[in-house]
Amino acid sequence: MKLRLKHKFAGFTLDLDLEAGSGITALFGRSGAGKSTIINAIAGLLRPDEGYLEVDGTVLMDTTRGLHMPPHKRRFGTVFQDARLFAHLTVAQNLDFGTRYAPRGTSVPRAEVIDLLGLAGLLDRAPNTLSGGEKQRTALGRALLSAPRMLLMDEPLASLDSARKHEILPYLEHLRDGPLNLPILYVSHAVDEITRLADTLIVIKKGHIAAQGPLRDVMSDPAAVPLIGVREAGSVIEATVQSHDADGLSTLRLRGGNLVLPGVMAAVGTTLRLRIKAQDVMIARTRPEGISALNILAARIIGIHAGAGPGAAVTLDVGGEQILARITGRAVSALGLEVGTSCFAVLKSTAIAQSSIGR
Amino acid sequence: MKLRLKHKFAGFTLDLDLEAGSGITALFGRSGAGKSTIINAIAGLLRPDEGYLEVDGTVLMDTTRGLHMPPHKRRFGTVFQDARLFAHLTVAQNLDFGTRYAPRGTSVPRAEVIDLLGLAGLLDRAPNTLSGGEKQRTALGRALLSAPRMLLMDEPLASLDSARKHEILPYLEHLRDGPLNLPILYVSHAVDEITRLADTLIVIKKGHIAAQGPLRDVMSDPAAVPLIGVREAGSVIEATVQSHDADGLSTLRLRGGNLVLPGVMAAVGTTLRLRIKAQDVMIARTRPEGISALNILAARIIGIHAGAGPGAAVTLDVGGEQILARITGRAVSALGLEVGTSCFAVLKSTAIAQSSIGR
Amino acid sequence: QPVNSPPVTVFAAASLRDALSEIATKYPAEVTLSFAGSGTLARQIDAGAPADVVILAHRDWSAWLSQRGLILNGTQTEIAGGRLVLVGAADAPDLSVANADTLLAALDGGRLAIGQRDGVPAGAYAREWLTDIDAWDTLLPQLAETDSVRAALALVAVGAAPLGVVYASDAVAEARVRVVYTVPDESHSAIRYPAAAVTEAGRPFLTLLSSPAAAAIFAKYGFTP
Amino acid sequence: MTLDAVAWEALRLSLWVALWATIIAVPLALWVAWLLARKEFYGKSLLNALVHLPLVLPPVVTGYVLLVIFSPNAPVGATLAAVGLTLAFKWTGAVLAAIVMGFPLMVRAMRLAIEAVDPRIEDAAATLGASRVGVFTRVTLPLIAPGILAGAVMGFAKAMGEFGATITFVANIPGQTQTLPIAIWTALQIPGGEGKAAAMALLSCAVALGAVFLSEGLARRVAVRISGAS
Amino acid sequence: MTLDAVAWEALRLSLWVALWATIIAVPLALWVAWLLARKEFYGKSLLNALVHLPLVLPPVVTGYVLLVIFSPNAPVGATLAAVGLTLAFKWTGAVLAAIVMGFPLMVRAMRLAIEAVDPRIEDAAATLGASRVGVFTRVTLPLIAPGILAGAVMGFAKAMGEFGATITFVANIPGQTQTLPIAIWTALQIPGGEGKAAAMALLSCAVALGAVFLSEGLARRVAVRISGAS
Ligand SMILES: Nc1ncnc2c1ncn2[C@@H]1O[C@H](COP(=O)(O)OP(=O)(O)OP(=O)(O)O)[C@@H](O)[C@H]1O
Ligand SMILES: Nc1ncnc2c1ncn2[C@@H]1O[C@H](COP(=O)(O)OP(=O)(O)OP(=O)(O)O)[C@@H](O)[C@H]1O
Ligand code: MOO
Ligand SMILES: [Mg+2]
Ligand SMILES: [Mg+2]
Repeated sequence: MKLRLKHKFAGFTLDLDLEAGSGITALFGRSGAGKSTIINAIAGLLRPDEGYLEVDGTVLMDTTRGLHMPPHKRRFGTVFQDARLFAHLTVAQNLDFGTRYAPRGTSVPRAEVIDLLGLAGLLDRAPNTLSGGEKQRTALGRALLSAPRMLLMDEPLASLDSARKHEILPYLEHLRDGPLNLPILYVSHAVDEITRLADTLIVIKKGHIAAQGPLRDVMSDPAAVPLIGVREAGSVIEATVQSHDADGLSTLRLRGGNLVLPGVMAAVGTTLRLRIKAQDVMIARTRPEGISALNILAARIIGIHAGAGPGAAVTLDVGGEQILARITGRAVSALGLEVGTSCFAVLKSTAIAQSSIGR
Repeated sequence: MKLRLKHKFAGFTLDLDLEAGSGITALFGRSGAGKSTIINAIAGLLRPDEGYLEVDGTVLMDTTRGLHMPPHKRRFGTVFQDARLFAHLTVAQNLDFGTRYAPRGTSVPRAEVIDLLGLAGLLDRAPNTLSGGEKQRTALGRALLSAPRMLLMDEPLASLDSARKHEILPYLEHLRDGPLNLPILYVSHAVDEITRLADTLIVIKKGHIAAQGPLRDVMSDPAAVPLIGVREAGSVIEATVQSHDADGLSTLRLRGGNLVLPGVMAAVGTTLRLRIKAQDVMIARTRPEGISALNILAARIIGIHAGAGPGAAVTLDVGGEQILARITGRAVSALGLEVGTSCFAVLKSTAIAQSSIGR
Repeated sequence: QPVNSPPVTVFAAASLRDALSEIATKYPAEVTLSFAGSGTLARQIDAGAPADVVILAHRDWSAWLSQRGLILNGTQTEIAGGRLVLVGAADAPDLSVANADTLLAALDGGRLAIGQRDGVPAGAYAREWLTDIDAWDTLLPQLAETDSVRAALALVAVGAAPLGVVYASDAVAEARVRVVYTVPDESHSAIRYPAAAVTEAGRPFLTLLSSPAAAAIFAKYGFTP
Repeated sequence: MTLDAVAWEALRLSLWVALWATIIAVPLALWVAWLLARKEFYGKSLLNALVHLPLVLPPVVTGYVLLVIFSPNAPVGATLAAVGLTLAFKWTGAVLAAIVMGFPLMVRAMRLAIEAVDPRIEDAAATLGASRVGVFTRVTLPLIAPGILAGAVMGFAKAMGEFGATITFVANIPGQTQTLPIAIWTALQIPGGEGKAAAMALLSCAVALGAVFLSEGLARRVAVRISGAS
Repeated sequence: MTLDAVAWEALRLSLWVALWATIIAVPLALWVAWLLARKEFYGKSLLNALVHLPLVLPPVVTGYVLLVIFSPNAPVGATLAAVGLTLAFKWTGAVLAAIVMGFPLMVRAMRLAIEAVDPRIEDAAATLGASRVGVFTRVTLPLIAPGILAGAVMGFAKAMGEFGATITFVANIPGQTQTLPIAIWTALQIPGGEGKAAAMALLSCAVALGAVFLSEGLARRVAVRISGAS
């Protein structure tokens, strides 16, 4: 997908040029940054002052040529920030609204979606009687069942509890990776959702692009830390499932060693993506003994990036993978850390959230 | 506040009895648990089948006596899950809507609220042109400026970025603690918001109360871990600011020792509430040396609670404070931990989120 | 000329408008004219309308009024009369003889426009005439009845109906129609405009209406004495 | 106070005319209402004003204008007659008069309903694959159903009551154009006809009230579905 | 085609009557519309039907009914006359006739607008401290302003055009009750009066169109504020 947009509202200007591969692209940015406006332009609901959109080599919009493919032809199933359910239809009818427009052959298993979203008991209900989260789930189901060519999701999980979120996220991954191979554009404030899902990360700031690129590159760029939020920054690494152990833990192999994590739901041999928050990584000069952390990896410091505050972002090389650690400046001096220092990265087994493990 | 409610919707029954002190009471529960219904009943917008509500000794609702004080007399400023702005008014007019009903003398500083919520540039705008987060902020401001007797907030920060959230949360604390002494009922899925703010925590499950009590009690109850979510569980402890150091770190004293944290915005001598997530605590048999974690506290194990999965919740006594640690079962046996074992709790300085520090 | 001439309000049948307006100028005091259909006028008088004089287009309604004692006894008088004519389009030929056959032929499948047979006076007269010449039953399916004689005239004028039965006074001013046959007076009850005073104040105007000056004006607008 | 054959015949005709007028006018009015509510075009204000005209003009004038336009001698009337559609002196003309007179009422009701639909809901339907027609029939139309119903009832009621334009345009031909209002008026033109007129007026009321009740019932069902039993 | 003093006088009177009818009927219609849209009460269907009656009955019948009720000879009319309010054969009666005839149109428009307001927005206002009256005047009323405007325009237009009920109830007295439609009808009663009638009809149209344009302009300003410039 290639998108070029220029649009002016009184007091706000959107001007950007973005490129997203297949898979899941995350749009990240503060409130009012322009995320929903971008979604609307891509869906075909907003005619920008200037714009160009190309998907899979087909040009869908090109204001210079007056080209504007109408939304229904684009079939970019959209989950809006507000649910926008059809008030005159039941939940079931809302869910089925788009199915008749789905191209022959492509079908999303209805029962599975209903089950996943916990909508089974609500099928006959009027949207007006639903709770906030129920509305959002119905809207999500409706978009999924329309078998869209691409999914545009504007904070689709914002009003869901984390348990439900963690049921839905793997399903989105499945849509991306499964037979549907569905590209997804995903707006979220929640960094753990993004890092779990996204292949490409685009950070929007006041209508412009502040950073964009493959998730791993953007996330492990110390310069991006302030954009993403100090507490959410971290690195994304790849690991292969090596074994599932009797005590419920799984062992994963990464380039620099092994990681032991609470049971990972993936077959042995699968390669997973792990997000390791910088603040979950400790650095030790000597290998700590008698500590509950099961993951201690030999590392070498390849960068120290002192921030504005009392913290420092330390980039570690762990057998070729980069891992970001956020520690205090006081610890940096106390331990005498500098570029080139050999050390150990200490990670708690439980510190790597299930939600940040993506396939 | 004393509330007793019974209400039936087709397929959903609310039946609960709850009590909340002054300060901030959090309602926590999965989507569809009944949180918004409770808020509506308290605000006076829903007449329950059976109900009794008493605030500060005044009975506002008692269905047995046919008593139902109308919403405008209750003046429980409500921030709804959907913003519900007045479409015919500008943002400024929306903000000022309730001011004329505010009792003489009570006033919330308008400029301060506008600034806090980042609404200064939007005052002349029509609500329809606002972004999702801007709408929510306006709704929040509107409720604050009506100088309510109590604030009811239904996921007020769900569509805000975390930077904005971290600006607003201290303000809510200020409302609670400052001259207004405003009681707040706060619905949220975000455990870090809740633990930061709440004095009382009420967990709702399918229309019933699953747990209720002072935040610290509910949070450090290992039995509540599955209700709150494994990854969010943790303990809440009190600590006093002892010094602010030159390198930007602050030292806090707690009963079992000192904690070093990135700069805390509170005067020396202030007592703060810290939330320590169970998964951020490591346990070591011997005091680790040469490690970046600055906080190593002597502890004694007073409980080990093996969960269903590979994890275990270990309750530590740190100089009289209870701290919950979540480690793997493998580590428990590797380290030979059992009740009574002396050990060390290891906490990273950066692991205690600013957002989980409350006054 | 009446010595004592108070201002009067006259409720009158609509077809008299131009004639009455001119006569009113001869009255030394103010005259307020209110025009409507005869039935409406009669009911308004019954309801206490502020009329001093009432002039109707049909005897039935004036009888209805006097029966109810709504008009001053002995003031009833017929101030003018009219003639019934058959009109056709401007280029229509004269009809020398009028009977069921000639009328049907002239209509050529079209309709005969008349005022509503019971309610509109002109329609009632037309019905009497057609009954008299034994054409009523034959023509019944081909009638177009209207709410006023003016509407009947309009139907002929715009060509919706080939023929219509109207007053001679109506035909005078409409250029798009011509009189193709004049109905003999004796074939229907006399066309009279009954007038009466409703209040004492109405008497002087009633006197004016019966004057020769008024008669001349009525004649000018196509009415008969 | 008895109802004779004339009255029943007039009632039958009135119902027939009102039914047809409603059936024909609803889609037309809907289209115009949609244009006025959603589109910007040259002459929009004029169209809007035109729609309101029959409200402002005395009905007799409207009837006269119709007569002039649709008389068999006039170009429009002649053309229609050539394709077999005669309006003059036919119940079809009564239908036309009822449509014209009821149009402003219908358009207004529908337009208000359309303006109350949030276009963002329609946008959502489009992203799910619904074409413009699909969005209209599956989303807009059901959402404005109460407004359409309201407009239809207004149109039906007006058609049941229309007098001035009808009698001027198509005269008073029993069985063809003598609708109930015309029959009532006729009865009132005869001294002593009040009883008969009253009986027919009551009949007219009864029918209209039936229609109003029916429509309210329908509207309630639609509304319950939309707003939910709260 | 010239306009004489009679025409201007009729126009003045029509404007006067329509203005008063609109001013009086708007709050009444709003109240009835609100009752019908928001309240459940015994006799609601009846009220609803009653409001529709003037639409269904031939205007002459409505006028006749008014005459029977408000004539100086009838109890109601006599009582009103005693307190100094005479309706029959006065411009005040023309106002009443215009109100009655326009009522169904006004109520419908306003009712549709009220039904489109989301009660949850009103709830929000109540939690901010606004009493029922406060909620109505500060939230409901501005939100339904376009509907009120639409209703007012319909009522005004109808009042400008009302003929049958008016001439029956208050007769055709120049300067008192001869409104523009009645003057037009009177002109049409005499052969050759078409020109004068047409001139007056155009005048009537011009005024009505002016009102429609004005109201559209107002409505647009209100609507822009509500839906935002998107
Ligand atoms: N019609 C409009 N007129 C003026 N400004 C507008 C309009 N629509 C959007 N904006 C402004 O454009 C900016 C971007 O809006 P957008 O909805 O894209 O934000 P967002 O990134 O989705 O924010 P959020 O996370 O709060 O939903 C906002 O500041 C908004 O106020
Ligand atoms: N009018 C109604 N009719 C039937 N069921 C209803 C009605 N209103 C609410 N419910 C049901 O009651 C339950 C509680 O709703 P409520 O809105 O209180 O949930 P909630 O806890 O606020 O959820 P969320 O976090 O998703 O907003 C839901 O299952 C909802 O579907
Ligand atoms: O416009 Mo009328 O006066 O109801 O036929
Ligand atoms: Mg947005
Ligand atoms: Mg809720």
